[in-house]
Amino acid sequence: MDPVSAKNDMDLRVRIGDLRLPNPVLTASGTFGYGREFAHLVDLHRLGGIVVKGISLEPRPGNPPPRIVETACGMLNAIGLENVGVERFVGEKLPWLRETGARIIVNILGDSVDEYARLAGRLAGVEGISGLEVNISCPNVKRGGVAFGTVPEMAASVTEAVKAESDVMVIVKLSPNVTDIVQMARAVEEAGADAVSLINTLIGMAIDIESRRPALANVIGGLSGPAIKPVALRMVYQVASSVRIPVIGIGGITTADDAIEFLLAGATAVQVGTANFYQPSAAEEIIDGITEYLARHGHLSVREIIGGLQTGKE
Amino acid sequence: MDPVSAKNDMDLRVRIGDLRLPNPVLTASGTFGYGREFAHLVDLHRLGGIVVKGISLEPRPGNPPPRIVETACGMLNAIGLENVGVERFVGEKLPWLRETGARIIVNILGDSVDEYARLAGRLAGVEGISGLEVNISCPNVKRGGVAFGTVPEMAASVTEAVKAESDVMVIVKLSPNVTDIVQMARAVEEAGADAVSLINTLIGMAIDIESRRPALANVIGGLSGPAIKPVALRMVYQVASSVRIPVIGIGGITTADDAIEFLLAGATAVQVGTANFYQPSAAEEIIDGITEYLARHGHLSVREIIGGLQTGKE
Amino acid sequence: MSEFQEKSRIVRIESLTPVIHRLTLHAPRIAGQAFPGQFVMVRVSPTFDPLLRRPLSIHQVSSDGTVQLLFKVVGQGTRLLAGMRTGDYLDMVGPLGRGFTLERDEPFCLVGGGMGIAPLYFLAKRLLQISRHPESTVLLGARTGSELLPLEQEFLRLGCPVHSATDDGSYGHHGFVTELLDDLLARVRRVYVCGPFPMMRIAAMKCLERGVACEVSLETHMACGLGACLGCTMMGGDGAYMHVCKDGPVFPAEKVAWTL
Amino acid sequence: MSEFQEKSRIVRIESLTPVIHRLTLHAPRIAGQAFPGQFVMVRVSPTFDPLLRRPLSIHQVSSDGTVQLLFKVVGQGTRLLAGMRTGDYLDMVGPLGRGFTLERDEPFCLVGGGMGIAPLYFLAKRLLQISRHPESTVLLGARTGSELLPLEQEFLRLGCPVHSATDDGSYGHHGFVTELLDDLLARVRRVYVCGPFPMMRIAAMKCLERGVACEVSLETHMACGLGACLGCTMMGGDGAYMHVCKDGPVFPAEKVAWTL
Ligand SMILES: Cc1cc2nc3c(=O)[nH]c(=O)nc-3n(C[C@H](O)[C@H](O)[C@H](O)COP(=O)(O)OP(=O)(O)OC[C@H]3O[C@@H](n4cnc5c(N)ncnc54)[C@H](O)[C@@H]3O)c2cc1C
Ligand SMILES: Cc1cc2nc3c(=O)[nH]c(=O)nc-3n(C[C@H](O)[C@H](O)[C@H](O)COP(=O)(O)OP(=O)(O)OC[C@H]3O[C@@H](n4cnc5c(N)ncnc54)[C@H](O)[C@@H]3O)c2cc1C
Ligand SMILES: Cc1cc2nc3c(=O)[nH]c(=O)nc-3n(C[C@H](O)[C@H](O)[C@H](O)COP(=O)(O)O)c2cc1C
Ligand SMILES: Cc1cc2nc3c(=O)[nH]c(=O)nc-3n(C[C@H](O)[C@H](O)[C@H](O)COP(=O)(O)O)c2cc1C
Ligand code: FES
Ligand code: FES
Repeated sequence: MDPVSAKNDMDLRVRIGDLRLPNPVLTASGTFGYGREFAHLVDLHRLGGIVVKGISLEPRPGNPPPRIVETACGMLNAIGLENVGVERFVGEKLPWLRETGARIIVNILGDSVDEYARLAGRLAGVEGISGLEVNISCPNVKRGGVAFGTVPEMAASVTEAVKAESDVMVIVKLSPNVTDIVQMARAVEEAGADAVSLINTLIGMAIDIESRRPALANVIGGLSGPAIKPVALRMVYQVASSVRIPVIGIGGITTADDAIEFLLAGATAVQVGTANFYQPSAAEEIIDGITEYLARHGHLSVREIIGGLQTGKE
Repeated sequence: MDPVSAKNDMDLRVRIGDLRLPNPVLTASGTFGYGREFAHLVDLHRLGGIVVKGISLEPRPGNPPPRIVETACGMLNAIGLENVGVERFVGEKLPWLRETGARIIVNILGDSVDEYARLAGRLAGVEGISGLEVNISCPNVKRGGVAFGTVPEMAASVTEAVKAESDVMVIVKLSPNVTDIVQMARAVEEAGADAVSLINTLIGMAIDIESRRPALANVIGGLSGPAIKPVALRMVYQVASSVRIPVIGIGGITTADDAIEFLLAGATAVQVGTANFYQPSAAEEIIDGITEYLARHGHLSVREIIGGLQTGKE
Repeated sequence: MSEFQEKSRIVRIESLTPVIHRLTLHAPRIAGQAFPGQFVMVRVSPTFDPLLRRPLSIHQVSSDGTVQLLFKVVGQGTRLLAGMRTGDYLDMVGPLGRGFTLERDEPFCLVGGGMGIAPLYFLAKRLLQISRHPESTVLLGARTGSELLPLEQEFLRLGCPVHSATDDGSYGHHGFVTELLDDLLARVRRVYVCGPFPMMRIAAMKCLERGVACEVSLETHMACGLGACLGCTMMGGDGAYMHVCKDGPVFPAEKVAWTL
Repeated sequence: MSEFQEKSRIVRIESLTPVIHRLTLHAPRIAGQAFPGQFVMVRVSPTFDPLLRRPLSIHQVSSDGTVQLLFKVVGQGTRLLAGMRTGDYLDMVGPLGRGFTLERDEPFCLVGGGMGIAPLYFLAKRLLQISRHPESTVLLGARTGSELLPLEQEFLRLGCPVHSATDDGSYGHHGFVTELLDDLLARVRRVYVCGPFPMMRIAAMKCLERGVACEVSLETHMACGLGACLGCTMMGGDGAYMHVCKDGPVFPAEKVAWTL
């Protein structure tokens, strides 16, 4: 087969649980709105999938401003999980997005195990939802505000509760702010997660030295962007080497080369986050770039390179 | 007092335990060699202090190359703690450095509590050493390679052992690769540390997608540089709000503005690390810049701004 | 109404002062859709530092497919922009946001302070196409005369009266530009304001008191400019958050929480 | 021997090919101390991306206080360097490392491949000052003729014989530059080699076999160039790590672990 037709015929399909995606490039929650915000700039249907902004049972106003600040090769955000709530999401946001034919994954968040369960229940049976992504970086209000994502047992109980209510594939999204990410991944795998995605943002901070105030009204925020890529890649590699469920890599991915690093490290798919802000064309360029790389290396399918890292320790 | 003389008279002195430093700007371990490497480029005596490359009981050859790789606004290193060993350090490296009049802090590392204790004992009474900095990011070989710096009890026992043998001020250097940095800081404070310094590098990874090999022979390495500053600042703020001993801020500090952020967050001093590589003049520029900032804001002493962050929550 | 990501060639660079520059870019798709008060998000570096795009108002568009940006160097992003050369390409996303309301045959007043003047030139041109009233006036304010003079000349060339004010009194009225507004409020029907927040507050208060319609263009830090990141919130007059990039940047004065 | 951090003004930029450029910088302190085989660490951006300095050999120094760098665009750092303008300032640290051994009145051979030619021009100039032997020869190799011709001209102007080889046969010998070495080994006493590792290995092996002194200049990734980061290690022939920036970059061929 000549290189050109190899490129056109390249098999980019991957499977996450029972969900089949046309390619492994998704957009990350909170960085792509409800899809429509990018409708003029991105061919939504071409994407492997769209993970929508995190949804809670009730609408949330979010944190006071300032909510974002730029850092070296990254940004901090403290949006405070502003969202329209599950009812308006299903009523107002989902129908438009469903029409595009995009594969939609709904990111959910709550303050208690019960809230997660009710969200999953509410979304069960709703047309056009291909999967749930459970954001466990949220504080558990009943356990003194400790994030679900930092205690294996808490993460496991959220996972079980969501799985019990949901009728679609369930991804659990891991927080990187832990000593042992593998332990967290194993806990949610045992609790029934169909896949894990990682990483969410690293907790960071910035100060305005003239006003002597935190740059974010919330004092601390989540660090994202190219700055965190090395940490994300390390965690994806560690987790992919330790669990049997698919791993979705997230963190600072801007180019096809970045995405390929995550695939080689063992990720079955990737999510493009902050890059959507500074390079709206990033996700589509990544799909093209992966195709080109695979063709150049004589592969017929993207699945041939997943986990293909050679450490000399195998 | 007019601004010019205010600048010349500015009181930059800080105290770390019983150690008095002329200013709060030190150079970080592993990024400034044994001092001599920078002798042509930096006035060593002007620095608040120099933390030398981590020293072990025996010389170590370090990891195979490649040992470093550049990342977005940062770098990964897996030097593997290459060092000349304590005897050659005392015999060959220390005498020259001592002559410069620099305040010397010796960074120590070991594979067991006993090794740390023996190092501290060996350095006790040696002329020209102003303090020890205990690198607890090293793996504990007796406990299956888990890093001392990730388990509070292990960190505490290293601290106690070093304190028992040492006759100088002891700083414990914390690893950021933990769920709860405050818990670690409290553990070493209770165990007798005179100060804590943070952060050491975040664990990261990079892959060469053409060779499909890790960019570092060691597979994983430590991420440093401006990329990690937001995480470092957040941890310093959290620790400084929670312990009574002085906190030394480290992580991505390149400019006086960076250093001032850490001071406002509660650090009594800062260490300049990776910046020494790309900007050898950084530490001296920071001393000048802090002086200028203090003068411009009408301060007489740097101590007036330490912990001066206004979060609106005090 | 559409939005584009367009690699735009710089065809002209003018330095009005050492720190105020104007770029003319060939961006036909953005130019073709732009409306006064809208902005673009500009990638200022091919590297990841600085990472985020910078929001800049559309200063002018031309039928030859060019877009002009007028900006002041205040930090690293604008410094990098100022170092660009003719022939370089800038990646811009736009036109973004909701612009000003254009009403036919209404006497209007434009009030611009500092770089807030940028969007007003585009606005003045379009307004003067649909509304020629002798009372319509442009008020320009700046720190000092040199920052103002070249711009004043261009507004004058559009054929409408211009009054200027400078903080240092080096040109025009010595004081705030808003002080020039009082006499005009009886004669105009709509005031368009862009500039520093305190200046816009004063102008808005005056208009609200006198019942004159007033629109202001707000600034906040933005990551996306597309309504996706939810980073650009400001408190609205009704106690709910507004997203400046999507709900604005132009707002009716009464929608803004001025007390903040 | 001293080292400096010197903000150096670019006084000339020459593009030998679309991807090979030569910068002439005013850096009197570095120029005053430089020795053939030494290098500088160059800051390529005022931002933090790319973060690290780039090591570049000193291609030439002049008594007017200028230093020349000859480089090829291979990644983002060198791309940024190639975009610099006359009058811009580059922050350089140097001169760094241990250079070549210069012996009086010895017939020598220089073997340069690709950008490995860069340090050899400085070396040739200094060697020819202390050693004029008719046998002394310069061998230059490159992928293709266009990358080589302008440099060959300059070596010729120094007044020594030059033989060239190209991978594509477009100029000079068609093949590896090291193939030109065999005939010379009987006549020269010392061979200086800089280029890709496999080429240096071949040259080194030939010299070691024939008992001709050989020095090679190694490349590794460097963070500091000062001996501080310990990042630039390579295995030495004796099984111990060497630090290329401080112990080298120039090493006697027998000190290198060629089998790696
Ligand atoms: C809708 C809109 C239109 C604008 N139009 C213009 C214009 O036409 N001409 C002009 O000179 N300026 C304009 N500004 C302000 C301009 O965006 C900032 O001056 C610029 O982003 C500063 O970038 P910097 O890297 O030089 O500064 P830095 O302070 O280094 O920037 C750091 C970060 O803060 C953000 N930031 C800093 N100042 C501002 C600000 N005032 N508003 C928003 N974000 C800021 C930057 O975008 C960046 O993310 C506009 C802002 C907005 C929101
Ligand atoms: C002592 C020494 C002297 C050199 N002299 C010259 C010279 O005169 N002319 C010339 O064109 N090149 C020279 N090189 C190689 C030059 O340093 C690299 O081509 C350059 O660093 C590539 O940077 P980049 O950002 O364009 O590439 P990238 O690949 O984007 O660089 C990424 C990182 O890898 C490092 N790197 C990449 N390639 C090399 C390499 N070959 N050697 C060392 N580090 C590398 C960079 O410094 C940077 O840290 C020399 C290298 C060394 C060690
Ligand atoms: C502005 C912003 C909002 C985000 N909101 C969410 C969210 O609602 N739910 C979630 O799980 N992750 C959220 N994230 C995290 C991202 O999905 C992603 O995990 C993280 O940013 C790291 O990827 P990146 O470096 O590619 O951005 C948000 C990130 C940003 C920058
Ligand atoms: C090349 C390199 C070597 C280092 N070696 C040591 C070491 O021996 N002991 C130690 O405690 N920290 C070591 N560190 C960590 C630094 O001292 C510092 O904590 C870290 O790099 C973060 O600061 P920075 O971002 O300013 O570099 C090393 C860092 C680098 C980059
Ligand atoms: S800037 Fe992103 S939502 Fe407004
Ligand atoms: S480059 Fe840092 S020790 Fe050689």
